[in-house]
Amino acid sequence: MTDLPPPPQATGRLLDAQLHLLDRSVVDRNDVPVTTVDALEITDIELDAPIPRGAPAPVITALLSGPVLATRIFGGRPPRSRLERIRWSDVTDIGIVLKLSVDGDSLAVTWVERWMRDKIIARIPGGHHDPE
Amino acid sequence: MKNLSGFALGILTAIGAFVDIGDLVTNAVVGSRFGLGLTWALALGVAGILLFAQMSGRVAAVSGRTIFEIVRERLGPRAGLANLVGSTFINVMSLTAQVGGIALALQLASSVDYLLWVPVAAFGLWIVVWRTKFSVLENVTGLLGLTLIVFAVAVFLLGPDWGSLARQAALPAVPSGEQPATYWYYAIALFGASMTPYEVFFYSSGAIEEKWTVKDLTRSRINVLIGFPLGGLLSLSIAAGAAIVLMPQSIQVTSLSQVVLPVAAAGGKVALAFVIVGIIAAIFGAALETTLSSGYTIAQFFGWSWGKFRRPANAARFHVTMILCLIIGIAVLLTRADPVLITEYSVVFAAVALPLTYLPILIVANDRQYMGEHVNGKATNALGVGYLVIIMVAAVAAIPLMIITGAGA
Amino acid sequence: MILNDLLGLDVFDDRGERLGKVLDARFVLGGPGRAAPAGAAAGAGAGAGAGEARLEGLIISPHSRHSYLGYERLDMNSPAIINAILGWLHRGTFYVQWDMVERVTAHELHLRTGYRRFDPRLPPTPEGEGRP
Amino acid sequence: MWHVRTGRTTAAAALCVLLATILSGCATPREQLGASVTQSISAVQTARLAITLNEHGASTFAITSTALTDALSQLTDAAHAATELDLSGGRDSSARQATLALIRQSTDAVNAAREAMNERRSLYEARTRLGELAETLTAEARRLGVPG
Repeated sequence: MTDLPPPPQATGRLLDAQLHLLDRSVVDRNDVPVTTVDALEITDIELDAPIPRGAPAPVITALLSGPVLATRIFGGRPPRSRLERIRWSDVTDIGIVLKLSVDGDSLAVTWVERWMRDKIIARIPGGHHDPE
Repeated sequence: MKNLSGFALGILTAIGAFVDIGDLVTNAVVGSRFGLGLTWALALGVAGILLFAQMSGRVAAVSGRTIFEIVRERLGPRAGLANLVGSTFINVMSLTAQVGGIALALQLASSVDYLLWVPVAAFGLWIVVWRTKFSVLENVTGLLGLTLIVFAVAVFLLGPDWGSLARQAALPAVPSGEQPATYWYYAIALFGASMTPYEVFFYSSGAIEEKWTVKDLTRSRINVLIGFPLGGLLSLSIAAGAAIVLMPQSIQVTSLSQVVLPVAAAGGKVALAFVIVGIIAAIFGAALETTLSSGYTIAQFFGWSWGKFRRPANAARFHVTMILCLIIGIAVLLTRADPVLITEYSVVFAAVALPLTYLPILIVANDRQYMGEHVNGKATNALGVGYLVIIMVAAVAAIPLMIITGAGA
Repeated sequence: MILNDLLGLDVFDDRGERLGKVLDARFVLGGPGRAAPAGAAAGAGAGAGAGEARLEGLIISPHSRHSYLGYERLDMNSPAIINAILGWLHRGTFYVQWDMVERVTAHELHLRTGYRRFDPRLPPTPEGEGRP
Repeated sequence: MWHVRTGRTTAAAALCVLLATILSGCATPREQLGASVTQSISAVQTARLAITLNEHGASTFAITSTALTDALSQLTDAAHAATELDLSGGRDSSARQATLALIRQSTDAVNAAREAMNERRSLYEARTRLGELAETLTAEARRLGVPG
C-alpha cells in the first residue's frame, strides 16, 4: 500500500469516522460525560440510483446513541423513530473526546440517567450529598 | 514535610492494597504444595502489574481517559463489548470472592458462620462506596492492611532453613507427588493473582478520581515502584509460611483458616490478632476496588457519568450498577458456593482476560493524539511487547490447563 | 441515513470486480469547501459548532473488515511488531475519493470508471490538534 | 488482529477437548481414590495442627473451631468423591471400602476433637488419635501408589 500516491490535499482537518468519531466519549459543556458516539447520521444518499458527478457529498447531521449500538454489534437496523440524536451543530470540539455546547441534562439521550436519578438514587438517603 | 508524608502514605497504601483474597489464597495454596518453587511466577506477575498499572496511569493522567473508554474507542463496539462482558464477569467474580473473603475472615474472628456475615460485609461495602471520599477509603484500608506484615515477621520467627528456601526459589522444580500440568496451572494462577485486571481498572480510574496531572506522574511511579514489589514480598512471605509449616505435614490449603495457621505457629494469639485485622482490612479494600471497578468499566464503556468525586445523584447509573453487582455477589455466596474456590477460579480467569485490556493500553500509550510527548519510549515498548507475549501465552494456556488438571486438584 | 449503512459495504469497480469492503469513511472538517447542500444546511445548521463535516472519501480494504486500531496514521508506528501485524492484515488497503462513487445499493458500492487509488494512511496530526 | 482468531480458536478448543479427554481418561480409579486419601491426610493434619496450636495457647477458639469445621467439610468432600467413583474390579472396590472406612474414622476423630474443645476437656487424646490416623492414611496412600 505504500507505493500508492497520497491523495490530493484536502482543505480542512481530516477525520476518519472509525478512528476519530465513532465510540469516542461525548462530554457536555461542563465536561460531564453524556454518552459515547454509538453511530453517526449523515445526509441521505439515494440508493440504487446513479450519483451525478459533482453532486454535493453527504455531511454529518447528528451523533446517535442508544439502541442503535445494538445494531452495530448484532446487525440489523433500528427503527427511525427510536434514534436518539445529538445535533452535529451542538458539537464544539473534536479531540480525544467530543465536546458539546449544551448541558447534558437538556438532551434526550440522557433520559435513563435522569430516570435512575429521580426514581432510585434520589430515594436513598445521602444521594444528594458530597462524599465525606 | 507534607510532601514526604504524602510519599510515605502512598507507598504504604500501595503495599496494603496489593494483597487481596486472591493473593492470600493462591500464595498459601502454592506455598503448601510447591514450596517456593513458583516464586518466579509471582515476580513475573509483580513486574507485569507495575508495567501495566504504570502505563494505564500515565495514559489516564496525560489524556484524562480511562481504560474502558480506550477499549471501546480502539476496539469498536463488538470486540469492546466482548471485552466488557469478560471483564465484568471477572470483576463480579473477584467482588464475590472478596465479599466471601471478608465474611470468612470475620468468621475466623468470631466463629459465627460466614454466611451470616455476607450481607453485613456487602452492606458495609455499599455504605462506604455511597458515602465515603475516595482518598479516605484508599488510605484507611491500605494502612490497616499493612498489619499483614506480620506474615513476613512470622517467617523470621519460624526460623526456617533459609538455604533450603533460597534453593526452592532459585532452582524451581516440580515436587514429587505433583503433576507438571498442575505446576504450570498454579504458575498461571499466581501470575493472574498478581496481575488482576480490576487493580488496573481501579488505578486508571483512580487517576481521574484524584485529578492527576502530568506532574503527579513521578509520585505515582514511585508509589507503585516501591509499594507493589513490597506487596509482592508480603505475598511471598505468605507462601513461605505455608511452605515452612504446612507443606511438611502434607496440608494442602483449601480454606482461609489454614492460611493463618503458620502465623499462629510463629507468633501465637497476638500475631493472629494482627493478621486477622490485616486480612479484613486488605480484603475490604480490595472489595471496594472491585465494586468500584465494576461500576467504572460499565459506565466508561457506555459513556455514562461516573466517579466518587461526583455526588451519587450525578452518577446515577454508575451507582445503580455497583448496587446490582453487590447484589449478584451476595446471591452467589448465599448458594453456599465456596468463596475460596471462587477465588481460585477468579485469578485464573483474570489471566485469561488480561490480553483484552492490556493490548489497547499498550497501543494507546503509543498514540500521540492521546499522549503527546509522553508516548512510550523504546525500552517500555520492548518490555511491553515482551509482556504481551507472556500474557497471551498464559491466557491461551490457562483454560486447557484448568481442564487437564481438574482446576489444580 | 446512518453512516454504518456505508461501512462494510462490498465495493466493486466499473467492470463488476469485487475490490473489498468499506473500512472507514474520511470526512473533512470545516474549511471553505463547496456550498453545503441546501437540505443539510437547513436541517443541521452546518458550520455552527465544530463546522461542517463533509464526506471526502472511503478507505477500502481487500482483506480485513476490522479496525486498524489507530495504525492508519503515518505517525503511529510503534510498537513495531503490532504496526507490522496490522500493516499485513490491511495490505492492499486504498483510499478513493467520494466523487468516484457511482452508485450505492443496500449491500454494494460501485466505483466510477477511471477511479484512482490513493495511499489510505492519514498524514501526521498537526501538533496540538485534538489534544486536551 | 481479531479476525484471525475464530478459525484458530475453534482448532485450539478442539485440541483442548481432545487433550483433556486423553489426560482425564488417564486418571485410573486407584489414582482417584488416592486423591481422596491425599485430601483426607490434609484435613486430618490441619485438625491436628489446629488443636496442637490451641493446646499451646497459640490460637484462639474461633480459629481452631473454624479450622476443624473446614477439615470436616474436606473429609465430606473426600468421602463424596470416593463414593461417586465408578469402579469395575473387585480389588478396586475393596480399596474403596478401606478408604471410606478411614475417612469415617477421621471424621469421628475430628468431631471428637471439636467436642473436647467445646467442653474444654484435654485435647491430648484427640491429638494422638489424629496422629495415628494421619499415619494410617499415609500408608494407605502409598499402597494406592500415590507418589511422594
